[in-house]
Amino acid sequence: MADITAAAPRRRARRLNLRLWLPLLWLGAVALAAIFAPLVAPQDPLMQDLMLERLPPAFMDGSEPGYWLGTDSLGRDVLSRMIHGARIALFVSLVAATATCLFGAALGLVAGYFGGWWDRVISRLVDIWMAFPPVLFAVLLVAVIGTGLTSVIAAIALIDWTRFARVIRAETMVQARMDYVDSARIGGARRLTTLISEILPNVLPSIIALLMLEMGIAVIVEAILSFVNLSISSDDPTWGSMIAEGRNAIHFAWWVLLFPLIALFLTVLSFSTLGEGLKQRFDPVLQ
Amino acid sequence: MLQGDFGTSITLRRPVDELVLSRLPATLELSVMALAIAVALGVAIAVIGARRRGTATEVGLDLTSGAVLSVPDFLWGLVFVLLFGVLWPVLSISGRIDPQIDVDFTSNFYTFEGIVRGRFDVVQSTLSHMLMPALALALPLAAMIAQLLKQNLKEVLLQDYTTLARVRGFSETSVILREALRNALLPTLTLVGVQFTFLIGGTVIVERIFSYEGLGNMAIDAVINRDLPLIQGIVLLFAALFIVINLLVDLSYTLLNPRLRHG
Amino acid sequence: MTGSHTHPNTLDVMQLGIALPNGHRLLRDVSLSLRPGEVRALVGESGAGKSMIGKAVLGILPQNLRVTGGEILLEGQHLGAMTPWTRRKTVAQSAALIPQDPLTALNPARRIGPQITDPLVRIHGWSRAKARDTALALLDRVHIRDPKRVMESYPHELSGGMRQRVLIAAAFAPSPRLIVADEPTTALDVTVQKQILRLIRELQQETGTAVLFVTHDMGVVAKISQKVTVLFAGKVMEDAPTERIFTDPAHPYTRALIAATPSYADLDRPFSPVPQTLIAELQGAIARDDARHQGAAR
Amino acid sequence: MTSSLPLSRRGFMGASAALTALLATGSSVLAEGADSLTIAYNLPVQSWDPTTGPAAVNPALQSVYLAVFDRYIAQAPDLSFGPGLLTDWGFSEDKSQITMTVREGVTWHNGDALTPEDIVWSLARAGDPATGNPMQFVWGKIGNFSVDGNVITADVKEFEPALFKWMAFLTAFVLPKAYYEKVGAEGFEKAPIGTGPYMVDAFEQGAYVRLKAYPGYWGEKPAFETVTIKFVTDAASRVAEIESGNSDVTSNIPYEEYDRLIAKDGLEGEAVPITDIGMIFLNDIDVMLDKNVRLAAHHAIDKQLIIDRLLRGYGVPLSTLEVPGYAAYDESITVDYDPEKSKELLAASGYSTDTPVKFTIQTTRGFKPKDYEMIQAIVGMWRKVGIEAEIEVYEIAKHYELRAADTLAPAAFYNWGNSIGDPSTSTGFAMFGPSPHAVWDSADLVEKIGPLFGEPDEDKRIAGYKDVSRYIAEEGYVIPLLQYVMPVVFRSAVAVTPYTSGDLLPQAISKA
Repeated sequence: MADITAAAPRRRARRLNLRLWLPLLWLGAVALAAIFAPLVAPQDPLMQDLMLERLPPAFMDGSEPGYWLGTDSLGRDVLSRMIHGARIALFVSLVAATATCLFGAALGLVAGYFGGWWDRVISRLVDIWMAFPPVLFAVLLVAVIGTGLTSVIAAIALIDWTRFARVIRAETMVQARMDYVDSARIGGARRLTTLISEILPNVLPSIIALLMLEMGIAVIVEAILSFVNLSISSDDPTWGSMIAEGRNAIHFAWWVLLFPLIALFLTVLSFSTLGEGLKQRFDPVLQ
Repeated sequence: MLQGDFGTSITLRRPVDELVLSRLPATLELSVMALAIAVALGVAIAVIGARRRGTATEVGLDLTSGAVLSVPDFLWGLVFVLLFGVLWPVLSISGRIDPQIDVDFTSNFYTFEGIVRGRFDVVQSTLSHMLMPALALALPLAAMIAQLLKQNLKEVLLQDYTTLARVRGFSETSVILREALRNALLPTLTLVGVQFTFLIGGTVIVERIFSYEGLGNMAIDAVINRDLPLIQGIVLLFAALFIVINLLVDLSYTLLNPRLRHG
Repeated sequence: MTGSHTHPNTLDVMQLGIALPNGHRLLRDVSLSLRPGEVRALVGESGAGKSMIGKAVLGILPQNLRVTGGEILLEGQHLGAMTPWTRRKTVAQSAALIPQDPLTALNPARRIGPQITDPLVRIHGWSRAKARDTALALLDRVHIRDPKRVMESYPHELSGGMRQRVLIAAAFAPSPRLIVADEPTTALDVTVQKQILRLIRELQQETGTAVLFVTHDMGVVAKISQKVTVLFAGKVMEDAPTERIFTDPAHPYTRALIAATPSYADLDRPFSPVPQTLIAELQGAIARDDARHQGAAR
Repeated sequence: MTSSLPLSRRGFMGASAALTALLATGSSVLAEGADSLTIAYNLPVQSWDPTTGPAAVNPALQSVYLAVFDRYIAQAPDLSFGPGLLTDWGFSEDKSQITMTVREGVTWHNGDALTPEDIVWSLARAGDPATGNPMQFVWGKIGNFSVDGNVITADVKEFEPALFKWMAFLTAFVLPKAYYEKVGAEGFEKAPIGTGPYMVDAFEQGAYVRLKAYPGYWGEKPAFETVTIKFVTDAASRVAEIESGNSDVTSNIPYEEYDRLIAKDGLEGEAVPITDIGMIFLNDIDVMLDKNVRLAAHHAIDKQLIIDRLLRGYGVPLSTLEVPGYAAYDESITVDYDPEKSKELLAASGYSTDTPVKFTIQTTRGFKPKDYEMIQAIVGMWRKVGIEAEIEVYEIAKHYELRAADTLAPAAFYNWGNSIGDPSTSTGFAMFGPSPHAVWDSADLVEKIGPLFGEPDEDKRIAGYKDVSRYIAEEGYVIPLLQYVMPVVFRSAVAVTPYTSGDLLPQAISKA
């Protein structure tokens, strides 16, 4: 019977690779664009030239060289703005997701490992807090601390930590019962070091998987907020604000709306596929 | 504020509690319709995915729901306005009901009260106005339900009682619908509960695009106009709403799960 | 074996072969048949492919397995030649399954009653009343106290033994001509096992239903079956009436199998597991046979 | 959801197909009702009291108020004045008193008759600081009214030459005394009544207001029996409304869309310059105190390019707050586009493109066509000369609030409506420190403009305003940009009379 199990995973592994490499490829490109934005962007994203407004993309006639994806109603190059937009999208997703992860995972670990009073308080907090959607919280947060990236990041972190806490708490509980933890504890290790050295490495894979999903959500929330111009000051290009501006020019400059839309879609899709892929690989249940 | 006096809105010059409660029914109706669409769509896709498991259809459905998941609800709103509003103008684009219709209802629940009073012109108008925003809200949730429910279905379909049902002559589809679905729905229910509150959060933006006068739309105006008393009222109402929804989900979980119900 | 008498055999399995997608063969040209009302035991160590035969007959083979050859006749009808729809209906009309693990064979979210009556009404076209009465009578026949309450309750409210009784009642309800019992007692504790075995034998004799009894326990074979088919690694080693198997086993594997079974009657009789040498020898024979078979097939 | 789910797949598919069919039939028939009209309007009515609160001074809402209420004096499409609820009015010889004759036979929407008491009560209420009328400083200039039959006389506490022009402008509405005192402010908000051509039939806050023609209207009966004004704040949705036939009339949409829509058959358009001026208020705080920065900012803006490129050519560039056709317009005052001069001025104050001067500019978004894009273009032009401006978006109501509290950013985009064409209500109010509408409060302007308010000699007054305009241009106290053209799109079955005041009056829309 042994050889039955060997055959199946090899086939599945190849398919999984595809679902892993494509997103990594796209996210890599976005990351490079974000990091080297000033070098990579063909034009200055803010420079306006009303003489060159609403140029079609290169593959259509009437286009100008150097403006690959055309220009918007103020003559700004769409491609350069998307590249700089990537910078903000990645910045928000990295910072927000990491903050959420640290905050949530820490609480999750503590609740899972120490249990008792800690667990009850944190779980109760998770239940209540779980219910508040980040978009709405961000909109209301803006009323309090004003527009700007801080409110976007704060909103995501203050809401979505529950997702991490819940998963990590469950995983920690499972790990904590494993005998290797007891043996470490018997060996006189203090509780905290046991937590860090023993449990964390095992819980790390699913933290990373969740981190990916969280980044996708952060990008979406930022796009929504800048669409309703509650995100950063509305002159620096973000995908959301480009989509909002493009919307009014949909009938005669559709590319202003379409290309950032595709960039946003592919980025979020990559994050979620990567997250799902990793989750499946590390999730004990689906093994 | 503690004695229930929420003050008056600066911009709209009317008591906040009256304003907020008058707008709540619109958002609730929209969210309930979106939830209904999401569940119907999600379950249908999951059942088809399970029925055709292992075939290209299943892979196709997986890819589409993955793609649908990564498009935020407000972008769906934009797409629908173009599709059904302009190119093929069949649905109403803005507002909640056709102003021509005389609606002197006691509550603001136009659709529900319309059904109760048999006023089908009202119901038809509100549904026609709500369909696009509701669909925009429902698609991401439907994709989530489809993915999770199909996963649960496939696991349940390995159980002995489904095999027994096949021996007894039931077709694969009726095995899925009659035996597997209810067992797979339970774990999916908790996801729906949490996501439903996220869906209501989504109304903030979708109502804005469709100029649908619900709570979300008013929240954005309140925020942009720094109308603090109104914002306060909205936050409290949303918070109360989410706690109630969580309660309902927990309640329905015990109700639907025979093991818990019968102790 | 396949005489064409006026009333044909309940079940005829001829040179049945089953393999994995990568070609590894699980069943090799298995043939057996059941006369109406006959109880045949299918015995072998776990992994010999014995429950595969039952599943093949009932059409519930796991999706990734392939039938590589052979025929299955249910009351003279070729199942292979039928469309999946007609095959399912035919099997449902004339056969039934008693599953191994009662804990997972009942739908936890539905009451017991409908799980018995639904198939009778929806597939066999019975009236609701007739289905309900039959179910109640059968529950009573399988010694379940207060059948009405059991009909209303959920599976988690019953013990393992009671659930197996419910499943037996459900199997006999549509008065099938053939019942496949797939190790029905293995998941139960010893005391309950004997009661269940006696119950199946009584119901079998009363209804004259043919039973294909899959087990790895020679003790069970002795108590319940009239004929035995001994299986090793998907190949039939020996096929004979039960008394002869115990008194004069022809095949060395059968002898080893009997020796490896603790006998309830004579508890102090020493028993020794099947010797490894014998297993290796048999596997060698099968491998040679496969090679020749593959050579011939190409 | 859990008991046996009998819904077979076929049943489910059938149900959803029927549902969509049911919905589909509904909408196309809506807007064609014979004598009903649907207008997609860009701003929701926030309050039904046209005399108090921020909404009262919002030019865009005047059209809705003019449908339901009447002003003391009416204004024709070409800005000329005519009898409203007053049939005759005038100053006494020595300008110490005013007399007003009240129109007879006018009834409120609830049937009560209009009485001189209503006029007196409305004027007194408007003059009383407690009611919060933003124009209280005008109405406070007249007092102790006396009624004789239908003639009202009142004392002039302080001479206001444009008083009667004011009676045809913001907050100059007459409210029903008896009814208002009976139902109170909140009652009036819920069920407002006026003497105008239309009654409020149904009002859904933030969504729509449905107006019904008032049978007992004193003036000419309007063409449409019911008019529905839908509040659609989103410009793209307004375009979709008219294009899909859900609405018959809409306005304030992007000019590109205006060109595209009127090219379609079945849709017509009007684009007439109106008394709406796009301008940038400068606030006398931090960097704006430096004259070089102000003038540099003004010279750096290529107004004609903005009009051609952003507004498809629909617009008139301006150098002062007066518009061609206004009494005090002087075409000789010009502030031309000269980026080099801007750089020199900035250099004089130590700024350059590398070390730019920094300040925030506030603007609305989607309230006026391309308002936000214009500011983005201007910020772009400023960046080229060495000015780094950060854009902050706010709603128009927020602008009023900040302006009243004098907490606007150093620069704030605004469109100034001045439908009575008098310099006092444009340059005067916009630049006179004490006025709640002004942002720049420097003393020199107060001395120059103050006396003009009370100047009895009309020619001297107009000449005075022309000098002030020149002085403001030289000091760069404000950056006028352009005169708007209001695009109105409507179905061919309808005819719209455009008002230079920028009002879109339901009663001014007839069948083609």
